[in-house]
Amino acid sequence: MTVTHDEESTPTTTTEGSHDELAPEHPPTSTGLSNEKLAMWAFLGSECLLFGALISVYLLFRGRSAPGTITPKDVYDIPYTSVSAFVLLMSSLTMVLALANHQRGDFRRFRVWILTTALLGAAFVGGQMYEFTVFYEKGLKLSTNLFGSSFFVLTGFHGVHVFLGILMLMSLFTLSLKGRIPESRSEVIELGGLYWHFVDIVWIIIFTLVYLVP
Amino acid sequence: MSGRRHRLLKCSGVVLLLLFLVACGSKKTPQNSLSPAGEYARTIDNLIDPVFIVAAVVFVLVEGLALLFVIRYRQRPGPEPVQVHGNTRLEVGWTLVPFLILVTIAVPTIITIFKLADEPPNAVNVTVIGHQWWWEYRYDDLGIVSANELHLPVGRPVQLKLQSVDVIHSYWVPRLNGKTDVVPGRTNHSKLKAERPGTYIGQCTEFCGLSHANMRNRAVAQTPADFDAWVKGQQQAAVAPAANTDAATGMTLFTSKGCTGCHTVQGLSKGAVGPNLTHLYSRSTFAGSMFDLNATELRKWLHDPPGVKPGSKMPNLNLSADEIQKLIAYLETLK
Amino acid sequence: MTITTDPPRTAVAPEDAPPRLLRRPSGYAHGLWGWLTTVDHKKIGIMYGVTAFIFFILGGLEAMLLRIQLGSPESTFLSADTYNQVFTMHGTTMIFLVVMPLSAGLANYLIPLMIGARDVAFPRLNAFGYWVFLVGGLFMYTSFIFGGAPNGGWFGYPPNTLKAFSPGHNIDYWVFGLQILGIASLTGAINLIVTTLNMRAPGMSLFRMPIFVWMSVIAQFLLLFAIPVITVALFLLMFDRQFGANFFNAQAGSDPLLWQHLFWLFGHPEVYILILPAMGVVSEILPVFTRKPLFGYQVMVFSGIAIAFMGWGVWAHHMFVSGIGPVATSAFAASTMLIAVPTGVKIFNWLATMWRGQIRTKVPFLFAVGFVTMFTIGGLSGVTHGVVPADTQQTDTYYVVAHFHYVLFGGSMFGLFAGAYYWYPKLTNKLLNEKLGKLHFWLMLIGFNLTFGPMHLLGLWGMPRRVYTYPSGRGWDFWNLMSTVGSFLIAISILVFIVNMIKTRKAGPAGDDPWDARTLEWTTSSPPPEYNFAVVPLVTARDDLWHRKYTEDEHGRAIPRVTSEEHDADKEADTDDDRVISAAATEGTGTIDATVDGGTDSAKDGEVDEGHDDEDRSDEAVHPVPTAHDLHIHMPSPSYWPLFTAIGLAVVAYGMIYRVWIVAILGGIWILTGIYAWGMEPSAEPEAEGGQHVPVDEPDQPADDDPDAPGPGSPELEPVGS
Amino acid sequence: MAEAATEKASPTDHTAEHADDPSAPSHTGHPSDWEYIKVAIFLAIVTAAEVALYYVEGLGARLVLLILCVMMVVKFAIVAMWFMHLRFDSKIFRRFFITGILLAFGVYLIVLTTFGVWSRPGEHTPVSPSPPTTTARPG
Ligand code: HEA
Ligand code: HEA
Ligand code: HEC
Ligand code: CUA
Ligand SMILES: [Cu+2]
Repeated sequence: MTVTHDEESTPTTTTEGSHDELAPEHPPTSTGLSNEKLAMWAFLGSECLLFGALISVYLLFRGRSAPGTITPKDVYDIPYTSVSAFVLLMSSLTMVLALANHQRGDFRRFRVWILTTALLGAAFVGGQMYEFTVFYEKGLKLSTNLFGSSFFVLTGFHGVHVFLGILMLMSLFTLSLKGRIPESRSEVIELGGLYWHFVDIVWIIIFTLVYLVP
Repeated sequence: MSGRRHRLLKCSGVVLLLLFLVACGSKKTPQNSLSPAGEYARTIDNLIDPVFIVAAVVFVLVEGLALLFVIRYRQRPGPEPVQVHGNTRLEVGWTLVPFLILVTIAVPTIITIFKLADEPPNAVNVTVIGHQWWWEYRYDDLGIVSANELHLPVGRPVQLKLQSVDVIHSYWVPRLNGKTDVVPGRTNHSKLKAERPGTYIGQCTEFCGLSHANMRNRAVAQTPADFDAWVKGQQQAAVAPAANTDAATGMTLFTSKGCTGCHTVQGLSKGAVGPNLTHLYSRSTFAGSMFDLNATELRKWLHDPPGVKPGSKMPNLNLSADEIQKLIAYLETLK
Repeated sequence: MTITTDPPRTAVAPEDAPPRLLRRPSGYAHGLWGWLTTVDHKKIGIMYGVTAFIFFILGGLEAMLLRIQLGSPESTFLSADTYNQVFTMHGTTMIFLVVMPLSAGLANYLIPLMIGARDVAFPRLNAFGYWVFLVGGLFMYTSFIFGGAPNGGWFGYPPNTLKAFSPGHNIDYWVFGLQILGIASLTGAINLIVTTLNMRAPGMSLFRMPIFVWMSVIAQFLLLFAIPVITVALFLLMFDRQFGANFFNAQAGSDPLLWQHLFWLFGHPEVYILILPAMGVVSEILPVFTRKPLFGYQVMVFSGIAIAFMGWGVWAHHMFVSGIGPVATSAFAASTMLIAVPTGVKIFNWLATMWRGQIRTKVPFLFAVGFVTMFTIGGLSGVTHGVVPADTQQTDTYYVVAHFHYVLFGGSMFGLFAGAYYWYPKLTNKLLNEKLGKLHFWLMLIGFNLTFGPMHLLGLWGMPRRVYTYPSGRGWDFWNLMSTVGSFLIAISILVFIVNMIKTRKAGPAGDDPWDARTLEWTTSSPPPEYNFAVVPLVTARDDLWHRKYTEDEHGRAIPRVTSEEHDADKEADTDDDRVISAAATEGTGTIDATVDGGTDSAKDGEVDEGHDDEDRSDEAVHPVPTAHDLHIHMPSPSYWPLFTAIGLAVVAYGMIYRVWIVAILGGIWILTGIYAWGMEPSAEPEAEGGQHVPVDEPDQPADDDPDAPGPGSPELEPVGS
Repeated sequence: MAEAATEKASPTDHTAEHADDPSAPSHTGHPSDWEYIKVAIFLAIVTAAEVALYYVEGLGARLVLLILCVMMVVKFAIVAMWFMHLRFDSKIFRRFFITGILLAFGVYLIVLTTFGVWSRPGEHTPVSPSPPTTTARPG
């Protein structure tokens, strides 16, 4: 619950202005925060419990697979995954650069960066698909053992999130091409960015806990 | 104030009486968890009663006040009420008091939890295996395999290893101890102890499919002597019936009809899908203690098991009345 | 929220407007389409309520089947399989399709009215939430037609619910149905949270919000964090059933307890999700009918928050006998008992609210007191559950069934019925008949206790739950019969309620404030206009309406503010329209500056308050109610897309269940189409297209300098948002 | 009684919840691109270190685990605070997110503990139900 402190509250003197002046920086809401951004953060908070559960399931099943079946050691290719992890990490940088450029009205750079972000994301998903097929050929299926089930479901869920993120970035890109996201609406970009960074954060955890932990 | 205390006492008295009623009459209520017949159940019972009394007091207090206020302060001539917005002292009070009450409940609770958790010395070890929808018992160190009716010597604890071959069940003999789930993939533990000889009934309490309601069990407490006798009996192999009797034909049918594929009759077959029948007639009930063990019930059973016990994993083998007759004759020899 | 008098903004330039697949209903559509496309939180709230009540009848009829079967030993009224389907659907229906949506409906209808808003933060997302709920519910019930309803119990423990033991599609319907309902709850939660935080009228600080708003929004926070947990659990089960994964397969080395942890990690917060709104309702009603403020408002708020937090630390009390070990059980026993403390505080504060009141024993009050008394019983049995050794005897017996019916029916349902009687006049401008109401109450109270009281005994006497039959000679026969009789009394009482609603259609107008109530929803007309308030209220106190009507004398007794006849005039609701409207207009223009600045604070200083106080205190008396158009209030336009998109979910689910992947994929495309079209259509059509005005701060509204900017409903947000 | 005063007090009380101070709007005070890049470089280095650690022999499993987790948390925090602007943005956002994280961490930690995954990390041997499919043992 968000009960906070008086000193933060708006001085009663500010903004005797008309709406145009105060849009969109401080939406005229009780908190001065935009509904969309609040909603996005609420959603991300909720997502924490989603991925938390999936990761815990994976950890719970570590080493519980029926003896003699495939283990992580048999299939993981750390250098390969490290590269894709790095790619996703950098996509966060390009994303934030895209936003920064949009906020200062440099739409050309914005498009360059957001396209790069989408491409990096696509590279990551592609890499993951390749990884899946390799694992599959090595005999690891969803039904093989606990490792197979928990690994594919966890990373698959994350992959789907990245994929949705890419759709999102692409539509932002096209909208911007049509000149439909002026500087004043850069919050839309920010929201997309928040989601994208969150997906990246999740991968930071997965990469460590799922791939690297001995 | 004193008036209220008076009423309070009276009511809690009433509630105690009710408790007594609840506890009494294990004749009429053979599965009554409040009429313990063994150490562990008694331990639990001794914990429940005071808790119920505390609950009763709170109950009387709250309901009493509610009634009192609704009646006492019904709309009446006179000015609007004083606008009371709260009273910190009171509120702190009725935060702390319940807290303290609960602490006094929690402490004995936790002590009892651990008391009931530790393993009893020189116990009879039994592995209880849950099946849809019957119980299998294995006295591993006695080499006995039985079903549905657990035999135990009076005064001696029985340590139960609980396992399941299919879904989650829950093993319960209310008058001897609380229940424990029987979870596939894990081994849970429980224990029983009976004070007096007798048959104590229970049933599976975790929803386990179609015949969950028909998955019952009994604990037969015997004097040590009787128990030893029972053990001796169970350890014998089955004696083949004399030639060219109905029983003998029944025995051949027992093989030809494939009963052997699922049932163990020691010395004859090693089936493991169904209950071990070697000493079927040493039991008083069958099919998850659903039916009394006698020719008529068996006839109905063999005619169409899933018909009389929904979903039963024993298929209908389309036996003719005559075959059934013979089979029963054979089964009756399995003492 | 404000009135704006400036000319309509420029329309979406046609060329870059996306193609319209359907012509958008214009204005405040009426009739069937009006309902199908509405984004009005009040209409949506009503739809929630009606739908949930119908499901209540269904769930209740299922319950009657259960009771008839159990009325006598060895009964053959229902087959084992039917019985299992019926009790599973009964539980699932009552929890997910009755109490949750009833609470959601009340919250939808009331929160904006109570915080002085004109709509929720995301009107279309709101509509979407309702349609998804409806689709999910209907989807689950179609299983009865397509070969068998879910039969694994309302918490569907695997392995029993795995394909190996439940080969049919029954469980699949349950899995996908709950998954769909989860989406509805999540969108609803986000929407209501944002609404409560962001859409409050000037002066409506958090600690002036009515308790109902508090409790509802706390419940929404619980949903926000609990839904993803069951989502995961259901996904794992789906992967096991559909794609042969091993999450709950003991043979593969898994542990079935995983499901129990995940389910109850959701399940226990869930039960507080079910009770907190009802607690809020009771906290609203008791003060009105005792004519005293709620005793210890702050404490009520914080105890609500405390319950919500503790609710996350007790889930394993549903697993006391599943073998999690003495240490864990002890810890959870302690946390479980602790929860009684904040709940107790609420009970005692309610009692203290009644203390020395001038109690009007009207029907809403009766049901509220019914809540307090019955819930206490359920709570106490809950505490006895917390005593682990005792619970090893009680769990999975009828004692548990008694416990949760006392909290769910005696608690949630009594509370919600109280709310129904209390707010009915606000929804319909008609008062429900008191005599029939009292009959309903007493029948239900007696029937309820006769039905569920004996279950305590039955449980302690060893009767397990979820048994389709029981042998006689266990001492259970008599009390089971009594319980069955009781359930019929309940059914009759519900019939009385239905009759009451039918009879009431001819009743005269109730007026805007029939109970002489305390909160903002009673300041507007009954039923409220689509825009809720002609003038966004300027809140100066908790229980603002009460303080407009009453003040306290030196002894702290309430005394009317306005002269008595003026007061009556208000209640009879007849004042000169023009005067009020013009007043409203001026007021409105006045309020703009006050409200649109980032914080709502500037409006909150003494003299604005005075000025406001004497001015149109009677704006609730405006009849006939002017339309939004008359007052130049922009409201969001109706939309087909929420309904359209929601239907897609069912398509996907059917495709998945019957493994017709193409259908599933088409469903996915269907959904994406809906979301895209939804995103491309502005939340509010500019007037030019016959649409409506949008309040300047209506969240979905494109910023002034860029009419084309996608709203929050734009494709890049929706996949996330829902 | 105490509350009687506060309840009808002048509107400027009880405005506590207006957490966000619009005078510090979310878009101002953001780092420059260069700072972002520096952050990214740091993140890259940490990642590299993580991977390197994976190949290091000799350290105890627990120690490696510890270091890895620390680095993970650091990366997590940095992305959240800089790229997601939590550092500069409203408290409310932070609260939403942190509530989610702590709640998830707390409850799932307890779940894993009740399963005893810490006892023998890695090689947990599931109890195989001694299914009586193995023929019943005769005496
Ligand atoms: C509205 C929903 C609701 C609510 C509010 C509660 C409230 C509580 N529940 Fe209940 N519960 C359910 C719904 C609910 N429950 C359901 C549906 C199930 C069964 C699920 C299934 O198996 O199908 C269940 C099952 C359930 C169990 C598992 C039983 C079992 O399966 O073995 C337990 C165990 O501890 C429990 C405990 C509690 C406790 C301690 C509270 C506490 O919150 C109650 C607190 C309230 C009071 C205690 C009364 C008022 C307090 C005072 C007057 C102060 C003084 C009191 C004292 C000093 C004791 N509940
Ligand atoms: C809010 C939740 C809620 C509510 C209100 C109810 C209401 C009722 N429940 Fe409910 N019940 C549950 C939640 C609820 N239940 C849950 C969660 C379970 C566990 C399921 C499981 O184990 O998985 C359960 C299980 C359960 C069982 C145990 C089944 C078993 O374990 O084998 C029983 C048995 O008696 C029962 C009975 C009843 C009865 C008689 C009512 C009555 O109060 C119902 C009264 C209502 C009506 C009767 C309305 C119908 C109206 C009419 C009939 C009027 C006529 C109208 C027309 C004909 C148009 N319920
Ligand atoms: C496909 C396996 C199968 C076959 C073949 C089979 N049974 Fe069974 N039998 C079972 C199972 C499983 C049960 C337990 C059913 C229950 O209690 O729900 C059972 C139970 C019984 C019981 C009750 C035992 C007890 O103590 O509960 C008897 C008696 C019995 N079977 C006799 C027979 C006879 C005689 C035949 C052959 C004509 C036979 N069975 C063939 C599987 C089988
Ligand atoms: Cu076995 Cu229920
Ligand atoms: Cu619970």
